[in-house]
Amino acid sequence: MLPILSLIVLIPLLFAALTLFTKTKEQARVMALVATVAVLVLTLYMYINFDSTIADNQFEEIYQWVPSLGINYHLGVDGIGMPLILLNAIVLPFLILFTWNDDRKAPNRFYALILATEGAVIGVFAALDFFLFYIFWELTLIPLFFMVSIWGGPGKHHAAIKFFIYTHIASLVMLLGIFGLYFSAWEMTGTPSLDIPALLSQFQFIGSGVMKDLIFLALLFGFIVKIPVFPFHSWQPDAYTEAPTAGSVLFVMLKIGGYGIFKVILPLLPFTASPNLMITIMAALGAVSIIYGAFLALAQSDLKRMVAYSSVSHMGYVLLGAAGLVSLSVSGAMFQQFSHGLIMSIMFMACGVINTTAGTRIINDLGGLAQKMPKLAVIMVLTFMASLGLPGLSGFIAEVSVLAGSFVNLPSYVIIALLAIVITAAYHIWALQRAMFGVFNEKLGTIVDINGYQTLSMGIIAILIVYFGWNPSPVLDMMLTNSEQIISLMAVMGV
Amino acid sequence: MDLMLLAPELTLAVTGLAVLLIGLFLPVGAKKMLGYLASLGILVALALTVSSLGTEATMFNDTLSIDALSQFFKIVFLVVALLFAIASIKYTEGNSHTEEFFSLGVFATIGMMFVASANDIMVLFIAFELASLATYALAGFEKSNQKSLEAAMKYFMIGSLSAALLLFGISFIYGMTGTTSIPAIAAGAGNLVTNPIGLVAVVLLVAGFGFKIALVPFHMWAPDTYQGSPSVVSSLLAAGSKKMGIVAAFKVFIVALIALQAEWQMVFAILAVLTMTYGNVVALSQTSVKRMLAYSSLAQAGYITMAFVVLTPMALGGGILYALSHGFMKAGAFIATAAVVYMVLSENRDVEDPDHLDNFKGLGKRMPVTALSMTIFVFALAGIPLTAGYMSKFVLFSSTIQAGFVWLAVIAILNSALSLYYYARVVKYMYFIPTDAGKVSEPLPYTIALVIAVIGVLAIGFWSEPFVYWAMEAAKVLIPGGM
Amino acid sequence: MIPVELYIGLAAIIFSIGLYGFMTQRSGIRMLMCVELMLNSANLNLVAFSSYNADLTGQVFALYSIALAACEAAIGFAILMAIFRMKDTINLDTFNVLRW
Amino acid sequence: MAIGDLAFLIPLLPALAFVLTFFLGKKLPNGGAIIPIAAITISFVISLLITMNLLQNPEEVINQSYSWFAILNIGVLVDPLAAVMLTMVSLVSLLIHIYSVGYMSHDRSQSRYFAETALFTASMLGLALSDNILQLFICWELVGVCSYLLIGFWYEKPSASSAAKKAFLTTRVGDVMFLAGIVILFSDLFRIFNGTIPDGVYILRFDEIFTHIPEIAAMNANILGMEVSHITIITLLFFGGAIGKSGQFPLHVWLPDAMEGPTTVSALIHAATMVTAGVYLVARTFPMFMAAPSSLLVVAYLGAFTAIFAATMGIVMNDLKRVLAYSTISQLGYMMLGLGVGAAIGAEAVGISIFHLINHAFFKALLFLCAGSVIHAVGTHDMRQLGGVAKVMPITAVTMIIAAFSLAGFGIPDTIFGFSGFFSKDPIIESAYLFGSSSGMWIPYLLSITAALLTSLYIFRLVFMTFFGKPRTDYGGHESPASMTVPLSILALLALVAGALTRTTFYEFVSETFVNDFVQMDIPALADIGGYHLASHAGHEPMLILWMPLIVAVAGLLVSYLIYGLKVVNMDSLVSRNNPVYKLLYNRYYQNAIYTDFLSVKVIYEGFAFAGHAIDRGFDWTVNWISDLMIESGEALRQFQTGVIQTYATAVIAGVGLLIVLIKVVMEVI
Amino acid sequence: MLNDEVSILFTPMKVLTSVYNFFRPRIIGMIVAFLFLAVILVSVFFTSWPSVEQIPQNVADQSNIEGIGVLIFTDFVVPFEILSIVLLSSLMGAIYMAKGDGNQ
Repeated sequence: MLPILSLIVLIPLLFAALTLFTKTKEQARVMALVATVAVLVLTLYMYINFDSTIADNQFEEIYQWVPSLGINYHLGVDGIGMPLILLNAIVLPFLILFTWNDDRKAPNRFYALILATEGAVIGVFAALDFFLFYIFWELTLIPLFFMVSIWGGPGKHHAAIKFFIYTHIASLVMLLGIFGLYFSAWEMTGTPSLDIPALLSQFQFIGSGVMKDLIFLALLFGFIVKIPVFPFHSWQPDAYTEAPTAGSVLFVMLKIGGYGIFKVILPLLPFTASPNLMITIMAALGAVSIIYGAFLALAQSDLKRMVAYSSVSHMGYVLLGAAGLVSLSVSGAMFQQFSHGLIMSIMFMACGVINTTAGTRIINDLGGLAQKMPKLAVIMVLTFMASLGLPGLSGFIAEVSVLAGSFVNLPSYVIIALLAIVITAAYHIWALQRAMFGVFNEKLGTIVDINGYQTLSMGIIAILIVYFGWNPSPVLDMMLTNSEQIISLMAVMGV
Repeated sequence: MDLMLLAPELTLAVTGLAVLLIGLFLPVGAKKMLGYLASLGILVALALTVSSLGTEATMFNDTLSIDALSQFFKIVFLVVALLFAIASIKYTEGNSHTEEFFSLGVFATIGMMFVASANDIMVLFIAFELASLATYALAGFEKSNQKSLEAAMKYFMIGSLSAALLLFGISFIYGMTGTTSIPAIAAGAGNLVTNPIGLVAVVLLVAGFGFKIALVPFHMWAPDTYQGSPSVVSSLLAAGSKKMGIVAAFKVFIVALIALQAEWQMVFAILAVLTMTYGNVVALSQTSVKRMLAYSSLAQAGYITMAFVVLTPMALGGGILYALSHGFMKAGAFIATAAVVYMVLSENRDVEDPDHLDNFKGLGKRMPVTALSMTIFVFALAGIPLTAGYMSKFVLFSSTIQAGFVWLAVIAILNSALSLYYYARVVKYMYFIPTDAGKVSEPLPYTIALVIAVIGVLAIGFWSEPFVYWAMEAAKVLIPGGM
Repeated sequence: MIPVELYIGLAAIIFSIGLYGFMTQRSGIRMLMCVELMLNSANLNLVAFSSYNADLTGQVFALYSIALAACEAAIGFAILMAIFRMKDTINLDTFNVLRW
Repeated sequence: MAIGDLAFLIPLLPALAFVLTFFLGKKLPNGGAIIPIAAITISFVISLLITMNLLQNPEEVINQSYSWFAILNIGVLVDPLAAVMLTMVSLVSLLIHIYSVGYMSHDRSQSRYFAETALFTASMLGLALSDNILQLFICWELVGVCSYLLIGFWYEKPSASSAAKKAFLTTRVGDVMFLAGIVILFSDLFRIFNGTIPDGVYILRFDEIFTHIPEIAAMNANILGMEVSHITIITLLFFGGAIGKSGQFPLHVWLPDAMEGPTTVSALIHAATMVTAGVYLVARTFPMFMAAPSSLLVVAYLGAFTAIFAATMGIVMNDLKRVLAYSTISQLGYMMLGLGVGAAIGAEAVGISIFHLINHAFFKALLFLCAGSVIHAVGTHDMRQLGGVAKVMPITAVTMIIAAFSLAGFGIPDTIFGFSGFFSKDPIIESAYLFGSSSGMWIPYLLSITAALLTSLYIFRLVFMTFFGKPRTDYGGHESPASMTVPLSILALLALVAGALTRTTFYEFVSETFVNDFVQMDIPALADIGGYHLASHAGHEPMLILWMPLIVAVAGLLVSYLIYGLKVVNMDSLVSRNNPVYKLLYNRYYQNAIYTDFLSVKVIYEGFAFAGHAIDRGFDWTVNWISDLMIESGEALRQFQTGVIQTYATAVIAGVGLLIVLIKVVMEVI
Repeated sequence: MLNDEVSILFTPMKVLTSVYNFFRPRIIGMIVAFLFLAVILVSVFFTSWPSVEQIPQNVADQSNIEGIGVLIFTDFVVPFEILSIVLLSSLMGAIYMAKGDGNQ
């Protein structure tokens, strides 16, 4: 059997190293494209062979690594990770294409960092050993840190350091939680193990309720900072805004926080000492993020910053849906991650294009771009509609599943989230109207439409948004399988 | 008694003498070979030590014991010495005192190795002093440079004071137990527990070793000395001599004075927290890279000290592993700095602060290998996964949690996060702040040393099992019971 | 028989004098002398204990430490000479280029 | 293969046409108009055939459901209600498309226009044949976004793009309410099924919803101390959606502004594809409304109020299209009223309301297309600059006048003589009377009859000002081409005779909506749950009541003829900014100031958003403060490192001494 | 630094300052040394030191040189050997440091 997951994880990392040694832009981008396409092909192959009717981990690979600490090289993927791997595998080749004709300094490093991020992010989704999980988790930081620091906007240094340290602190707190889990299980079983499935199943047997809650909260904190949700989001607008376009897209691909929620937090949730409190925390943070992010997005004058805040708002759905504890809401939250990844990548690409052509991202300084950039306008309108949750586009499936599902258990939080929908529509439409429509602002100078590569990459992702808006089943089915399994756990505990 | 077990030390002694003697007859231009000779000797000693891994023996009426712990630390010292020696080949180029430099370095290493294998406080103390005395002169090697001289002076003065405190403390131990043999002290330590002098002795010893480990408030020489000394010497001090303090403290406290556990655990708890926090916080605002590394070295020492507080085999294993990792990381970082300093000075001899952060601007372009290695080292120091620093922190911090010292682990973790700021800043200067200066050729010896250190850092990070295993074995020597 | 405490007490006083000197003297040579004072007070301890424990180890130790003290002094004076050559003074508190 | 199996093609063909036109339209003549026209023609034919079939066997409704995802489905439901809707939408839309070929011939982005209108039609058709509430919502939203795109079709005009924004956001407020209703409905049904839904049961399909109405009605929620039934909440939220979409008070503000798009788009929006969606939604979920206490009353009151509220503004507008826009709002109010009086007449309400919807579609499309024809020819839509257009454009004038009579509701009671509008509006007013007499609530009736007077007044004001008298400015006009006048004539024919010919069949047909092999609703039983007392509906009204609508319509005609035709009254004194009533009306009750300037800009944007922004700065500041604090304390702490060796020694020795004391103390304490 | 003219005006101040500067380090040193001494002395006098009943007196040979010598070359030969290296290296270090900058 082909070690397909290892290949998917290691190919980008290997090619990242190779890309570093290329001399020209042409070589670097071809290298990156080859690697990402290889990952895409392998992922599709894996996807075809993936059994979406079972909730178990598939394509498992396990080798001993550090046996004296119970560390294994254990990879595997289930219905939670698979869609996210797919998301990365799909978007990355188009991201490379999107940047095909860009001129920037040190293209070899640029593409190497993109590939390294891809490998690390997919690694997080594939890791079934906490040690490995944490390694990939932290590994995502470094290329993004460089990405922001080297090619970022004017405030790049501040943003990069802030992002780096803020999320690093969260990761470390998460690590503390992992340690707690690790040792509690070690004490009970007598053998050290960092295996994720094993540890998750042993959590319930921990004797001390305080210990359980501490472990749970530490893990939760680590994840929600990465998502990010209110009030731990403040690294995110800076990082998203200052990052170069590709960096922002990579940030969007970084769905590891939400993944952790589904993969780790939810299986633990019913066994904590006070599950209802935990649910309340998650739901409240989710709901507040939704409306808070929406209001803040409304207040932004910078297009990219607005998109960044909208991301806070959208990711609130992930937490809210997870806390909803109905299979529809949980799978909706998972789908929100997937759909958000697609939508936001085009949003950021569009912001990038506008910034390079018009030289500004301040919404009020733009205007009438649609006349000069009809192709971009079409794609942007579609994406903005998807982002504001228009039916027929993938965002709606996620939102309606989360809202409908969560209302069963969390009516008041859902009402808060519903209030935000109008605001969400408002800032999207407002930005569209100011930036794209109306009279063309002559101060912007000559404006050219997006080139062929950009049209291709944005267009195909846009088509995927429409496709998944009408036919979510290819990825939603496996999410449903897994969320039903999670929910059945809850039912056992009567949560 | 198998004298072969002393072969590494003997090899080093012969090497040191050979370097000294041969150097007398060589013209300045040919003294370069001394460095190679010293490196070769250290390499042979390293090979001998590695080949004797796993043997256990005591020698010379139990004054020396060869066991997993001593072997492990000998390897640490030899590795650091090797890096030091290789890197110094370039540093001492054209210097007429090359032979003194290398033989002092080699002798200092012998001292450290004897500390590692000492089973008697007298041996330990004298070996300790050997390592100190040899390095005093090394620290002031650039004797026409005020900074180097000042570094040596401070190092020497505080070193003598600490030696006096140490000796004073040892005298009390001796007075209460009537022996200097470590196992015998452990057997007769009952007296110390019941009498107040026990605490005094403990604190005096902590002060004595704490000087080497650079624990707050016994650390104050360290930043000055690390900054002022030649960078290669700083690497030996920070990476080697600091570990010597740790292994000495392991032996004296955990083996000999385990009866006084309550007292020194508390002392170390206080000092660990103080040290890591002070080190990290002050490092934030440093502009001299060497000084920054010195403060970071303080912080790292604080982490390792946690092993004394937690005192489980796993924690000690973690501390021991950390010592090895830190050896690679810190030696590597100082050597990278040394390479930069060398480069800066070869461009302009009169630069006031050759290790200033500004000189790291655009290093990614100017000295790619050095910059990349430095990046790996600082990230390893910060505890980024797949590096030695992470693996060690993983074992050490997780064992802290395991033993229930959650507060300590939280402080350590927050510190670790804080440290990322100043480490990342170095990376920022190297890669993100452009400079118009062109690419320079990187001196080969530095590069070799850096590559070795990088390999070490990554090997511990990736292929951790043997290292973890040996660290755990070494820890079992300290606490035979096991977990 | 003189109680051992008196020896130790004496040693402690000598040691403290050494400490005081070390902390307050500006001249490097005086500081070195203070170090010697301290080392020797420790030696006094060792010898006293050696006698009272009827064990020669302490005296051996004291011998060795005297040798060490000599070595230390040698290095110390060498460093001070280098300092004097550079600054024409051995007042060590003027040596604070390295700080903060 | 039965024609019913092709039902899914009805929305799908125009959707396909959208894709084709969007990508290929530029390369085809007339912007590829032929594609959507062909597609809609086929849709129309299929709808018509299905309707014919259904007329034969009203019980055999067409229902095909396919699992979509999770426990949701996608499906087709063609029952009488849907069938008439489909036929009307496809027909009107087809005519408008044909008309547009001429109307849009000079626009360079006509391919985009035809693509978007095709999608618009497709969404509306999809909405009409949805078999579940979620799919209905999806199409509902698509309708919304198409209207957004079409209103902002000339996006380079700031007024157009801001009108589009306003339309989208205002309806979005309603949509959110609708969505909230769906969410609550879903969770109620989910609880009724206890979380385990059997295979093949799609809980948001209408039959499932209707089956569980009693259980939902039994659920109560405590809102501000009042026990409110879930069904009331859900239906009111649905109605909230309908308010937004159908331009009812208070969310009607977007509709007059929506005139910024091409006139054909206005016609589509006002007649066929958008605003009727709200009425259709209430009609579709009518059994739920029946079971919901007080929901229908809200519908009735709000409908009646909107009818008169909009009519008052219609009187003072000088813009040709704006008058028509207010007229639409007013007529939609009638339709809502028609549904609301279901509280008195039961399921028949659906029939009369939908009948008005259909007829309104015909004459309103006609009105707009005529207006478009005028605008196309003369290039202005300010009535004050027109006059005497009838001479230049006879066909347009005649058709427009037919439409005006239809709107005003001219016809003779108890005979088949009358315009379409008469046969549909009259029953609503009569039912309102019945409602008043059975429940004692007369306000809806009074409002509706007053509104009828105003309707006649403003529409004939428009006719007189535009088509008669002398030209007030120098416009050059000509009759429109055949592609435009032919649809006008067809619509005029429909406005003239459709009502009279179909009314009895129509009522019977539509009344089968809730009793067939898809759902079997017992409306009176539901009315019991809702607490309504149904009265029997037959012509027991007094003669005066039957004739009243005609009387007020004629009165309106006469008044406007006097004022605008004969000019016996000089309106200049009344029409001035000093007249407070005129000012109020002309400023549209200051709704713009309240909604746009105050609510959205002041409260939401400057209030909440910037408050949030300030809070966020606070978080950011905290994070930065912590890092600054660290660096500053580093700066402070490093001062200990004085560089003087004596200090260092002192630190060491003091450290030793203090540590001993400290540990001693701690040990003693412990 | 105050210049001369101005400093005359502040002579008392200057005296005070110099007095302070003279005493300040000494006072701190004094306090610290006394603290240290007190701690040690208290500990020493509260400790019951082990001691043999009678210090053995070798009547024949008052000197213990022989015993020490034996110890040095048996039990403590290792420190002795290390000490040789210490001497060598400190010699080297001292010579190096003390030598002038002849050839640097």
